[in-house]
Amino acid sequence: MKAIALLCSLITGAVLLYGVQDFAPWSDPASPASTHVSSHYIRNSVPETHVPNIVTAVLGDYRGYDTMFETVVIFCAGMAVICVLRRSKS
Amino acid sequence: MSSPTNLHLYILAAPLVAAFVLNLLGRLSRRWVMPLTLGPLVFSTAGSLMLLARVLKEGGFSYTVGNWTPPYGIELLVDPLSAMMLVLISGIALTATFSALPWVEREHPGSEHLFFTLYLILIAGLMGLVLTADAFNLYVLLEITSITTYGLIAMGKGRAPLASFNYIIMGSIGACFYLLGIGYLYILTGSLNMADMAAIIKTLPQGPALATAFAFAIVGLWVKMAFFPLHGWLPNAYSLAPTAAGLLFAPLMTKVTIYLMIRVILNVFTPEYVFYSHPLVQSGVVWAAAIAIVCASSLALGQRDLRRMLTYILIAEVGYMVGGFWLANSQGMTGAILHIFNDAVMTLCLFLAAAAIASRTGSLSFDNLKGLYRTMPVTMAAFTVGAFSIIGVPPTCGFFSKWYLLQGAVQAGQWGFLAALLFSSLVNAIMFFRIIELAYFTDDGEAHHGGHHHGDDHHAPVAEAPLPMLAPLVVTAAALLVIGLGTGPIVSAIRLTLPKFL
Amino acid sequence: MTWQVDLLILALVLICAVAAINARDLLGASVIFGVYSFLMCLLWAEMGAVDVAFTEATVGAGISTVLFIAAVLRTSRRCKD
Amino acid sequence: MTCTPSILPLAAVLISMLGTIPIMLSDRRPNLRESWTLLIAVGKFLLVASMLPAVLAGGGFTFTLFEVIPGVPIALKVDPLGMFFALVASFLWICTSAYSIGYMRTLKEHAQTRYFASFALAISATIGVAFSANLLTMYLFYEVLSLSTYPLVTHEQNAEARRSGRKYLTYILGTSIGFALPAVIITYSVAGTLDFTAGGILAGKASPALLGLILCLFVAGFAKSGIMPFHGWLPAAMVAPTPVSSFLHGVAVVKVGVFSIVRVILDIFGPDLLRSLDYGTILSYFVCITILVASLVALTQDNLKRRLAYSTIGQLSYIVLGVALLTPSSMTGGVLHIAMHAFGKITLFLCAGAIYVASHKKYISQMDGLGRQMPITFGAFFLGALSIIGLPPLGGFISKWNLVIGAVEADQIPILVILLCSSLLNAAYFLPIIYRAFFAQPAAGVEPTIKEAPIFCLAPLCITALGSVALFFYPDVFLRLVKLAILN
Amino acid sequence: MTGLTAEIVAKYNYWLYVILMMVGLYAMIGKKNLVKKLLGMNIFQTAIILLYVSSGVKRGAGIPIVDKYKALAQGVDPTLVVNPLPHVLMLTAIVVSVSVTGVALAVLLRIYREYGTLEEDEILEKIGK
Amino acid sequence: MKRIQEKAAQRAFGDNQIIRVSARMMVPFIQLFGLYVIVHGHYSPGGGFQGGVLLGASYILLALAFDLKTSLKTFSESMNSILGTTGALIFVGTAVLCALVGGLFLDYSALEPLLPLGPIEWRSFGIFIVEVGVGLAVMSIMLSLYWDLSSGGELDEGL
Repeated sequence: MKAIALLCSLITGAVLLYGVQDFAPWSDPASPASTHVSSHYIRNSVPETHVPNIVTAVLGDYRGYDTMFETVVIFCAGMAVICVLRRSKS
Repeated sequence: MSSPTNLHLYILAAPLVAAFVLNLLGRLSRRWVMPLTLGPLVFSTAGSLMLLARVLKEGGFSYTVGNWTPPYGIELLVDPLSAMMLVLISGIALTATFSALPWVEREHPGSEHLFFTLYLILIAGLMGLVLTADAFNLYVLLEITSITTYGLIAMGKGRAPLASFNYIIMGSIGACFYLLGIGYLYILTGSLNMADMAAIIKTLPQGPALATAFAFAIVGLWVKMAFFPLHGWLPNAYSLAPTAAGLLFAPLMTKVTIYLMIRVILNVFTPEYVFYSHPLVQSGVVWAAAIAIVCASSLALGQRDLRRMLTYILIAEVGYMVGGFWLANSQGMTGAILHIFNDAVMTLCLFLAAAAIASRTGSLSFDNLKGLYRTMPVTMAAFTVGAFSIIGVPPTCGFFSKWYLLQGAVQAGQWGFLAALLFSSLVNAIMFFRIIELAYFTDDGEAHHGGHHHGDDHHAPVAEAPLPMLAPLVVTAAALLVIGLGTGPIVSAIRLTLPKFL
Repeated sequence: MTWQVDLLILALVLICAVAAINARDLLGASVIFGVYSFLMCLLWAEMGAVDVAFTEATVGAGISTVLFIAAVLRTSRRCKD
Repeated sequence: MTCTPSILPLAAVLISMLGTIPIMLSDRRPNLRESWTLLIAVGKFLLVASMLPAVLAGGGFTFTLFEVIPGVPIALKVDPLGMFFALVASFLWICTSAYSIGYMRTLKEHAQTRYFASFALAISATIGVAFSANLLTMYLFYEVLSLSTYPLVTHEQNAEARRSGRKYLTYILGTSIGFALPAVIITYSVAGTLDFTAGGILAGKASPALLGLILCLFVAGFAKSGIMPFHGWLPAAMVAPTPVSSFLHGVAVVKVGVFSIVRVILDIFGPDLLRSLDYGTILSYFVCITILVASLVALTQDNLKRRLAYSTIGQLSYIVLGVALLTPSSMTGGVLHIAMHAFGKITLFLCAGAIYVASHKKYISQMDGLGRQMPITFGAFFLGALSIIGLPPLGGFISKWNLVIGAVEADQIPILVILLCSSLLNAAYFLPIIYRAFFAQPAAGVEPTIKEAPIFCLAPLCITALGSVALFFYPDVFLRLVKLAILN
Repeated sequence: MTGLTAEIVAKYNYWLYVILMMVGLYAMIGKKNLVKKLLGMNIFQTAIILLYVSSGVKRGAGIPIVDKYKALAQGVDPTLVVNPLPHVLMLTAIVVSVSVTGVALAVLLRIYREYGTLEEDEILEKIGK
Repeated sequence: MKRIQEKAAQRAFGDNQIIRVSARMMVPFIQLFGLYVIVHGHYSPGGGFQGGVLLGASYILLALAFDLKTSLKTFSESMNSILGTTGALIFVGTAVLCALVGGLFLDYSALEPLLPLGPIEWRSFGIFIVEVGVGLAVMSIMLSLYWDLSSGGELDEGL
């Protein structure tokens, strides 16, 4: 088992590193991740939502649908724990 | 493109809101459980049928949540395929719920409302998965369905918690892999919207990062759908889960994940990249699917318990769909998508039948199935229809999807996959006829040993499953035939969403 | 922040991760995991992800660790590997 | 041929399928149930016969249900070939139904409702195969037939019946899924359609090698035709009650297999294509092996039903042989043999059943002198045997005569020799039975109390035996149908 | 060699994340103790968070909280603020991770209640007999 | 070393006057900070989620310092569950409400007809409402997670 686990993680790591070589260097302001959508958020979130904390603006509004389901995830977890652990009252 | 409507989100929100309300009111009285479970599902089913009619008439549309233009906001895509999936999910959930209600009452007295809270959220999560056109949103919804599933499975008895734990570990690995894949894509493209990503990917050179992203996203989904070598968690999890929960998981979970794989391939990575620039990978996956089908079918053959056998068949069917889709031609893809629908309905039929049998015999091991035809004729008849569908006997719907898959295999020249499909049909025939033989042609017990001539006047008392379990079963069995004969319109709707160049 | 501190945190993160999964005592492992989360949170704060750092501090180092400890105390601290 | 859309073919197919419902519902009332069975049988025959004049006049009927796959609807079409087969099958069903009633009641069989319902379903599927307008529809009914006959084979519910049922399914389902389905799919991929078209749809669409592969898959896939090496199910299926053996394994099931092959040869490949590739000759030599081997094996069987089964295997190959030779006479002979053999063989099986009902004897070696106690039964047996051997004045002569002429036309003298040898072998395995029954001394201990079987059993077998005779003198209708089918 | 070193230095965050990921994955698959598996899972998830957060870093940029009035008046220069999108995503991911952990721990308690141990091999032994 | 352990065992775990007093003193401040984090999420790091966790943590601290029963007295289980559900319902309800009043799902500016604030201010306000919902849900669920895990679902003594 240990050998398999080691092998799995080594392969996964190798593949991931293989992919990394394509990336823009770390902390490059011109990398695609930092330019395409995100600069739109940085430029427009304050004018469009009047929220200075850009993260909150994106979290609550631009990607509010995600956040809604995030709340549902938490709720699910709570319910699941109750379901799993509490014995029925009968 | 028709003008957007909010209907699809009402369809999704109905079970979600009902889940919360049920959690509030259910603790007060058990009376609330049934209306609050069935009500929203009826609403969703009706709504999704309306939506499908509308989409087929006016074409699909894209919906921007929060009125933010994509790729800045989250986009939802309502096209014929997703509308059909909505119909499938809500319809199956509704049908399964009729049978689930008495089961939950029996297995989890006192915590029905908790069970159905999770159950409804799971349904909402599945619907959300079908609609979303945002790669990260997909991850969140995937986790919703997973967490509810973990919880529901762990509610089972005996070894169920252990099965659930294994599923948590495997499921997390799957979800994390998917998230890694999306992370790589995000770093490459800077976007999370599927269509936007696809547009940017087209302009990118095909480097290692893209390949890694693709590999991780797809492998992650494979883990979630239990594609053969990664299937270890599924048989225990689904066969030990509470019966009511199994009724929902088995038909829907793997199928929705396959739908997601199709979405990710068609809408994010594009078939040009996935299939045509890497023919070796493409045929490799088809071969892997063929091996998966053969292995899973063989494993199923070794089971001595009806529900466990069905779970292995489920894994084999995953191989059908993955392989069929990766055949990368119009017929194969049509077959794979058609099989999503057909397999969901036939799995539901078989699991409903298994549940009905279990409600009378208590156990589903083969020894208990002897002579069941005498006591449960309707159940066994429906079971037989479902079995024929899995085997692929015309005119049940299973035949027609297999037809398309086989045809895709012929066109692609994938003889191994063709052979695997035929092999699996034969193995299914052996398995199911073993059961049919037990149920119809073996007398239970010693009374009629030698099996001869107890005349027409002798009848064991008929002891059918209660009506709430029987009615959905009969409806599903009938649906198998109706869907089979209605394959034509379904296929033409599926063809609307396939890429044009196929 | 200077790169020396950066490197120190990185090294500590790695050490904590390895220590957490190798500790023989599960309670110890949980606590080390808390430390690990806290170091991660430092790392993120340094990268400008203040919200993530805040969340990690409350959740990773706080709630997650408490939940782990609660579960370990309810079950057993023993661990064979 | 002009086809008019009509619901008649659908009605002819569905009447017995829907008939299963009243049969099942009248589970507790045998009289009502059996009246239903007879009523449906007669109704079905009348429906089929009502379409006969139009078909003889060169017309036809079609009915399209659903388009399930682009260009391939589930559709029915009545053409001379289908009409020919449907007429034979639906007429013989009436006889068998009546016979079944007598047989089942006398032996007090269990699960009779299941039996009659499966029977009705099977005949439905048989007519469906006859009236199919395309390969998909035919495959559909073919499979329905396989599954609906399974309960009949396993009817006895004992270990042997279950084993035979398993064998039956393995052969039938295994070949149809493993060979016929891929063949259908490859055909569709190659030709883009599956409609039965006179002259075939495959001409010029694929390489000779692929065509050969498709032909092999089809011949192997329709294992109901009993061509060796896929014949093993037929002797095994003889554990079924005798009406089942007689009708299904003398007429419906096996003839469906042969009919499917004939259909494929005539309407999918087309005689011209096969002639140009010379695959017909290869196929005819291949089935010759079955003819000879089956006849030889039949000689060694002591169980009467098993001997009949092997005889059936041999006779079925005559039909395929005739069609595979591809000359007009041989094809006429082959197709006619469907009817001639059906009448002859059903008589033989019904006699075997009547003997079992009356005396509980299964083995030929036990039948010494039995003919004197059951003269009618054995008289009918004699007629049936003569028909199968191919002697005048019985129907079998006409078809065999045509076959022989066809072999000469095709310049295949070896096949001519084989045909003659085989006829001698047929005589060799049938005539001793007759001899034993009438002329051998009864063994000691045979109860002299054995009487003829009940009238319900006896009447049908007389009718079919006389039918064999009548077919010799009045083969007009069938001949015209066959001519129409082949000339198309 | 220098090329590799340069590559490592230029992307050392990514290297670290891969190593952490490997540690986590190894623990998830290879460890027999169920709590260890969960710890591995958490480490795996933090590794992913590290990947995302790293992707959002910009040289010389500030935190994603801006002066509202200044922003309204003059706008914001995107190069001066780190990329907020990965942060948002990772907030969600953290929530998901803690939820999964919670459920997993609950299941763990059930398993302990049933078998009295948290070692996988011992549990399998108990099931076997 | 051994003696210290024995002494520790004699004193029940966590049964310490200093801890109790300081915990009780800290709880209000933590709660205040939690509320601040929720409300001030627009202007500083934090928001519903982090604030909710802090609020939950304050009760967890209480439960750790005393025992579970004591903390359940101050904040009952059903109350907690209702709060959590309400929190989630606030979010989903707001989303559905936006659609019901004629806008798109989660489009806060569509709520304009309810209260004339201006579409952009409504967006800001909508985020706030939603954050409160998140905060409530997270607080209650975190608390419930802790309760259940530390008592094995019995909700009795706890750790």
